[in-house]
Amino acid sequence: MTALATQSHAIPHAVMAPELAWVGMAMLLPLLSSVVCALCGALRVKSKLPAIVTAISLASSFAIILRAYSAYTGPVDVPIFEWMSFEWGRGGSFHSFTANCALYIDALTLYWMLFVTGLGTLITIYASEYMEGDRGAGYCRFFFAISIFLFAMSALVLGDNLAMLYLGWEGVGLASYLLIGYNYDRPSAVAAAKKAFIMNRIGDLGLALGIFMLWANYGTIQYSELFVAMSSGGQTAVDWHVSAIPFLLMLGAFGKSAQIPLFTWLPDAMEGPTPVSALIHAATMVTAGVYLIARLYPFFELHPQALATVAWIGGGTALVAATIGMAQYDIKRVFAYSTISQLGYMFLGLGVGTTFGACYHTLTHAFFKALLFLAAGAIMHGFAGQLDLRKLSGLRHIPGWRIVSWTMFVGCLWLAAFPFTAAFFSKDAILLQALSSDRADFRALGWLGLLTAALTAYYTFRVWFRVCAGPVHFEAGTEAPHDHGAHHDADHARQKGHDRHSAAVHAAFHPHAPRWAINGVLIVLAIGSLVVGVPAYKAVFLHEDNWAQQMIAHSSAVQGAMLSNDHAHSEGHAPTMLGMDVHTGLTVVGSSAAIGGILVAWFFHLHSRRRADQVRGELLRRWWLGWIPTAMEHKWYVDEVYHVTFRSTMWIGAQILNFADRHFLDAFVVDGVAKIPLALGRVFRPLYSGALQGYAVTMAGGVALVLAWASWVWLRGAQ
Amino acid sequence: MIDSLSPRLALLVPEMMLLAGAVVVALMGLSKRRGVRDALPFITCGVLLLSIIALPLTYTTPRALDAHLLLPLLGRFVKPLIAVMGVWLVLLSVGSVDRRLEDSVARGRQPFDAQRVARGEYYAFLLLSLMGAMLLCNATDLIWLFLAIELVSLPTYIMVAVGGHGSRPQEAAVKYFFLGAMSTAVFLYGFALLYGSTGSLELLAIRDALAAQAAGNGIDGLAMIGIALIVLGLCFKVTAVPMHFYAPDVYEGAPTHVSAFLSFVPKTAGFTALVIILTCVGWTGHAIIAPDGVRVQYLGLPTPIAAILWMVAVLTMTLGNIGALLQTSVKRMMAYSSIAHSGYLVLGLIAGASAGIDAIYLYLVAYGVMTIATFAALASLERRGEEINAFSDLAGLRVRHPVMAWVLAMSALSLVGMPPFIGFFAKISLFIAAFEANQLGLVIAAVINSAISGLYYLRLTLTPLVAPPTARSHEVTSVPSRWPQVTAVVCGLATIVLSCAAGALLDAARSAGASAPSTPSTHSHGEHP
Amino acid sequence: MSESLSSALTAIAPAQISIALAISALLFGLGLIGFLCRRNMIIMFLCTELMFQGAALAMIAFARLRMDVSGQVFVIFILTVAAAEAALALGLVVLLYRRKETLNSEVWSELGES
Amino acid sequence: MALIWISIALPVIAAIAVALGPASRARTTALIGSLLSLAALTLFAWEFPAWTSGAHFPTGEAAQWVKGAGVSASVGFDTVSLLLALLTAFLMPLCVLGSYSAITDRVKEYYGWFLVLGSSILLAFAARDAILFYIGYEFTLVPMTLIVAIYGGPDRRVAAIKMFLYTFLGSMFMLAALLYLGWEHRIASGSWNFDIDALTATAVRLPTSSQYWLFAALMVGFAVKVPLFPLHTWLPLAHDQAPTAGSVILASALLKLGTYGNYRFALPMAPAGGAELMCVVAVLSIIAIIYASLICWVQTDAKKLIAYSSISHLGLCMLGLFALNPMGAEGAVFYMVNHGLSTGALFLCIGMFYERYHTKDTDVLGGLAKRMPVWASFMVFFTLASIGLPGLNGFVGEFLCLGGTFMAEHDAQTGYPGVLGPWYAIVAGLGLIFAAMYLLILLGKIVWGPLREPTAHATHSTHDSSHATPHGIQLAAHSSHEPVLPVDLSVREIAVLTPLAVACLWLGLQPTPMLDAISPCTERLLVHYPAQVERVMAEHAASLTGSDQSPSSQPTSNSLNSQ
Repeated sequence: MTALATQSHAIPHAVMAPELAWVGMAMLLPLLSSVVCALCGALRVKSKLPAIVTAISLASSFAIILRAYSAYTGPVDVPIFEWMSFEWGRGGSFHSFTANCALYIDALTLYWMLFVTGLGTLITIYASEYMEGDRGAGYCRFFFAISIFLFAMSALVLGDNLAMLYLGWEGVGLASYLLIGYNYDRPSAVAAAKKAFIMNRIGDLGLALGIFMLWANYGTIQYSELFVAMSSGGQTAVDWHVSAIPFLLMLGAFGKSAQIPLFTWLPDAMEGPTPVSALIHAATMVTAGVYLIARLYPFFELHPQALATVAWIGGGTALVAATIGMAQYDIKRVFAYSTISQLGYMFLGLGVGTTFGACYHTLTHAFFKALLFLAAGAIMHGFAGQLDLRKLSGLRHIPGWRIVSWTMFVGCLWLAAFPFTAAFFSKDAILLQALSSDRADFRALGWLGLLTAALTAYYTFRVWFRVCAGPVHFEAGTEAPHDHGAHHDADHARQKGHDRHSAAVHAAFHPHAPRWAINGVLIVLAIGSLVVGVPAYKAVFLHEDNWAQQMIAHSSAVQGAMLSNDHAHSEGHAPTMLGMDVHTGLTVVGSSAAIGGILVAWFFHLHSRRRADQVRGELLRRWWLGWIPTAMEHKWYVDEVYHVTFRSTMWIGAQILNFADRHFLDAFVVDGVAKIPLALGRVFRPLYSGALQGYAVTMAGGVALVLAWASWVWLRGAQ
Repeated sequence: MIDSLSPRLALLVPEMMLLAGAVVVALMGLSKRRGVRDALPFITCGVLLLSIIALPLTYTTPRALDAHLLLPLLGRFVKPLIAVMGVWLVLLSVGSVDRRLEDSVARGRQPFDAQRVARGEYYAFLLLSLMGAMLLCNATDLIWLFLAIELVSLPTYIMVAVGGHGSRPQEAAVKYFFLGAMSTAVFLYGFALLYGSTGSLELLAIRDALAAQAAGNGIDGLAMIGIALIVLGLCFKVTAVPMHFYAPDVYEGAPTHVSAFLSFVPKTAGFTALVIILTCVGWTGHAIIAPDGVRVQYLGLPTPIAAILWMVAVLTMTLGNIGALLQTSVKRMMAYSSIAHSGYLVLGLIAGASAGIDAIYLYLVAYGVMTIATFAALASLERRGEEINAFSDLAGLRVRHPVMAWVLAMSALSLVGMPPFIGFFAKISLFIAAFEANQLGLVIAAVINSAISGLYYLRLTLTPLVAPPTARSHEVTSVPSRWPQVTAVVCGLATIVLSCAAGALLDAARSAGASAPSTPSTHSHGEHP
Repeated sequence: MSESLSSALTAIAPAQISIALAISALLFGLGLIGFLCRRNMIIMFLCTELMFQGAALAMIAFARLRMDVSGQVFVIFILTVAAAEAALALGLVVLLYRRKETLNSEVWSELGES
Repeated sequence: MALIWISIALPVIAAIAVALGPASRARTTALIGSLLSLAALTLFAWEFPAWTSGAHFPTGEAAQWVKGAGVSASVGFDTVSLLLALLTAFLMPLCVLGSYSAITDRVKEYYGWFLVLGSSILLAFAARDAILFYIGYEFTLVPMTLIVAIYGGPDRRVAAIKMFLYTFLGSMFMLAALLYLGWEHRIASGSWNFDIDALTATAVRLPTSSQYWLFAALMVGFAVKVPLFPLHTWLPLAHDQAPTAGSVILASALLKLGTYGNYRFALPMAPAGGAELMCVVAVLSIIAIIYASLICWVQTDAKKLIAYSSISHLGLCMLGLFALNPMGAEGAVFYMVNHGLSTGALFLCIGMFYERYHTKDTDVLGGLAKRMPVWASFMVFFTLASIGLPGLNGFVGEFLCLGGTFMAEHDAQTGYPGVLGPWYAIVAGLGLIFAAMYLLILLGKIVWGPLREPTAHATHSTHDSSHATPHGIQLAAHSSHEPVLPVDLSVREIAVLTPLAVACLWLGLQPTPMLDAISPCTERLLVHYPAQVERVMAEHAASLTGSDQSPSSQPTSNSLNSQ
């Protein structure tokens, strides 16, 4: 690995390198595999071929990225083919709009692609066994959507212009729509898929407008040219047009990464099969927002308040999601809220200025959150769709489930940011930056982050102690023995041989322990979470530069690369925290928060579960406290608020418009105009009554009238 | 032998042929043998075809020019038009004149009684009326004009009364006759006043006198009132407001083949008469001494006459279209449509001079073809021996009479002015003429009116093609004789085929419209630039 | 001789002409009013004849004014046409009478819109 | 030139052949006729010299039809009209093929009128003479009305009559405007000539007031056809009642006549009037986008929903056209072609399930993915194309239209000052969100979700969990000799949809060749607008500041038509 010379703050200029076109294969391979899967679907292939094809294509694209990483010297711009580009000129001035299919490879891209394709491969292997109950049409459709997702994600990350980013952005939205709605015979899944796509679409509008704003001000949407224009202070007028750019891009990021205004779709996205939740709604897709802000970081400094807003929304989402996560009973819902909360941390990191912290936390989070989801998936797979933590207990004692329990334990430790785990260091980096900033609100956010860390530790281990520890007790879920496939195969039911109806029959049901594919992937992910911590360990113990820090520093996501960094760390007064130096203070408070959370969870959810119910009962009895638990269980009624404010008002508006269009505009106005000649006709009808004399009189009258009019005109003319 | 006749008589050879034909047909109508009586319409057609052939031979340009006519070449376009349409009108009526009588005689229930047979007279009067219309083009003085107009309308009164059976034709005849007589008196009085003011009956002399008056201090009051009365009198012939009230009753009462005749021949004759009279007045306009003493030459008719025609045009279009919307009877609706089309034609009159007259005659060609096609389709159908009258009879005609349904649809679309049909080209040539006379307001009125006409013509299109057949429409059968169907098909196809020849027709009309060079004292408006 | 006759005649023309015109207009008006008011068909026809005569009188007056004989020729033609119409009118009236046994014109009003 | 006339005449000849030939061979003759016409047009397009020059081909004098009135039968294409003609010719055979099983009685008339409709649309696109355009434009009404009135749904005659009269009144205004323009040309050059280039040359030199009224009249005529907001009420009724192929041609070719009319007549001929009325039209199209999207949301009838969605989409297309910069105009023209493809395909899909279930009501029907997976995949593909998913054709048009509207204020970037601005784009963007919403709701109801079949068919599906019964669904409900359709798409139906899918994908991934072809035309279209927009803005600014020294008389006006 060539030594990454620490570059100066300015963003390195991209070099045109058409010979690196083979890196484009990393993007096109998933597309090929999606075509193959579609063909398998059309030809009704029953074998596991689609899974194999997808896994191979992802593994090879991972290899390509690794090779590109090894051969990486500096940012490179690789054109592939012309997509949307045309020019026009009026009176000498020459204008153009180019959006070609080309790649922009710099450290940030490689950093992202590594874990996207890596996790993609692992999760595809996991899914090959997880979905095998669904072989045939469902299987092909599943892997078709997975390959489309990975093509879109790589297009998003690798693309060299914002239009490619937008293509990837909506592509991943489509893939998540197809995958959430995989069990399309469940209305809740279909509704969740629609909700996800529409919420993403609202974010995409913000992104689109941001792209137009960028093009309006800089005349180009290609990163290399944008950074050049930015660094040479190229923007034309610093008015609301320019400063609106960060806020619009932010809206896009929050839509995709499920932050405060647009986060309600992620928990519902858990309707999809678990590998989907792991890959898309935990590890890769939701990080697209972080990538966007990291990629266009210099533009977020155009407006002083932009980064502060990101920080505040990140911190706020973290806290809110943590509070909701505490009160959920469905394991996947808890992990979903924890994802939102961890994403909140990443945005907090971006907001306060440490792109390294945010990106490193993304990496660590991707691994351990995928691990947790896959573990939950294994449980769900085994216990016929049972995910309620009140109905599962003591899993680690059940034979065949030890690997799942202990790998889940590793995941929970990482999620709770137990001291000296990889997540601890990444979260520490974020909170360090927050607490050591000279802005009071950032420091407040830092403390808020610490509180959320405690809550996170609590609800993580609440799940673990409930499910894996304690006496062995479980009830089968209502799903068919496996939670996928709308119409399960007749042969599968016979093979299981048990009666799928009576959930309450305890003795007859014994869990279906996961086989090598699932266990293997879980172990690899656990090891991965460990490995991902190595750069942090080297930084702390060997005082080398953290690998992730080098990668991010080398890319465009560098703090203050453009503007003069006004709030550079004035080394003069070392920021202190609780009297101690920030570093030591943070490690002490952080670890105590984590351990405290775990102990509280241990006490309530393992030691004496009855106490937990008693406390809840007392809270409910006190009216002024009673609303808290219910509100938390109902996700602070955010969904209902959205429903009332937006959906129902628009629904009523639409009904009124529909009624108005059909009855007022169509029936009254249009038919009314058509009736005017008919009405006139009825006015003149009596003139034709049939009497001879009547006609004669009217004719004579008519002649007299016309003569009078003619003479009046004549006299008037003659004067 | 022909060139030995004086040029003016030589021009009248076609009319003489028609006269002779009329006499022969009248006499043959009395023959006992059924074959002869049945052959009458074909003899009439033969006579008409003869006149068409004779026309180009006799109506040569040099002879026309030195015949001192007001519009020398008009006859060369109008006469063949009238003769051709006359042929179709005759074929339309084959088999329906005296049908009841002929059937009862054939079945022996009644002895043949020469007194009661009317077929011979019908075709004789038809020929006479056509002759009148042809004579009109050669008018050189007011007497000739008055006689020609009377010769057109008198036979039609009888045709209406004689053509059919039952009380309805007679009621139509009485209304038509009395109101016709009244309108004749009106325009006769107009002639008198015009004669009084200009002092001569010769059309050329009148034109020069009026031009002299215009050059002086404007046309004097007497002439103005006279012309106004003539125009209003002639409005009866062309069913224009205010003299249009007879049309609905007469068209509905008269038998279909007579209504077809009424809707075309008097209208053509009426507009030719109006063109002749207004040519005397001249579209060169009149000079108004502007306040600063400068003589400003304004194109168009003198303001009062232009005002009359403007009012007549707008009212006719609107009342015609509006009246047609409510009708349940097809023939009555065709009456209102004829009123509406007269309204559009008056637009051409206002435009006048070169563009207006050509547009009028192109429109008359198109109008003739369209209405004859519609009436022929109606005449070729009957319900229990009675004529087709109500729309409900036509519902679902496509099922049993597909060809007639398509002819009705095509002619209705052409009447509304739908593009590929001749009606559209006629209408835009009229609008172009109106633009030439700076009549933007009238064009907008005409545009809105043709949009309104879309309502009832669409009903005439969709009822036969699309509407489900009703109990009444099942009883609709075709008339024994095939000729009305032949007419309908030929005229229906003509509405499309003619549109390809629209250009040629317009040019022919243009050459016909040029008026005679006036005496050098007043400048005659130049040829079309 | 003829010049003196014509010159003599012209001297008196303008004064008398307006009287003749007034009478012709009166005749025309009476005919019109008679046509509109009277119900009997024969009387109605007579009224149209009256209107014709009004026009003829006007024609003669103008011929006299202009000392131009063509006006009077026109009158002769008017009379012939009026005669033709008379024949036609009476034939029609007889036909109608045979149908409806009455000469009242209001009987004939079934056609027309209710 | 001959090739153009051949491609226009071929469908008419085929129609006559269909009318004369036996009913059984009607379908095949119609298909052959339309394919030949497509072949002739593609042959012409192949060696079309003016792909990048934006000029008209073939130019030059043409046969005079009505010499007196200056109407000449001159025919010629520029790239935009050629593309739209190709779209129509491309869709004709597909529609004929698509309506094999739909039309069972009065077959000969159906295919006859359908071919006549196709040739009349081609004539309208090919016309270089204003009256010839009017003839083609107006005559499309007759076959369309007959097709809807004879082969349509329950109350088809009301819908057909309303469509005919509404569009007829609209086109009357347009005719009056064209004739007035011909008259102005007559005054200017002494003779009547309706050649479009000649008329444009005269129209541009008219004083601003007459250009204002000219633009207004043309706009009313074309707004009825495009269905812009207040004049759109006839479209949902017509679509609801039209047979499948009828509503495909109505949506993809007839509506394009309206937008093409704007492109050819309203915009180039009245720049001064256009610049002033631009705000009004832009606001109307924005209302159309939001209004129609909201109504789509509550529609229960699938076809009406797609009808309202095409009103909304064409509203965006018009917005792009009136952004008055090359980006917007190109996006609008590109959008015209795409809308034809994707909405046409959607109507075909809906027709296919209508033929099987005889109901379009989305409450009664649902979850067809299980019963008809191939149809479901096509339906999802085309819905995503019309939502504007990147990579498919809808996106490029949408993106450029929105971009053009957004850029209208930043004339630094586009070099063309515009009247619209970011706020227009933001509101239009909301419309796009609604587009995603209502189309996905439609998908959610029809394609996804539990299988709900109308009661008539419940009896036939013996056991719902078993795979589709090998034999087709017995359509007892309908007339006896209805052809039995397989449960999922038959080969014929797939053959109809695949070319459309390929076209959508190809245009989505490779729009550049078409964009390059369009750009010279749009530049020629907008050549007068920068000056006019600056004038309007100057006046607007002057009126705001109340200063009255701004010259009221327009620089471009001349005392041309004083007598």
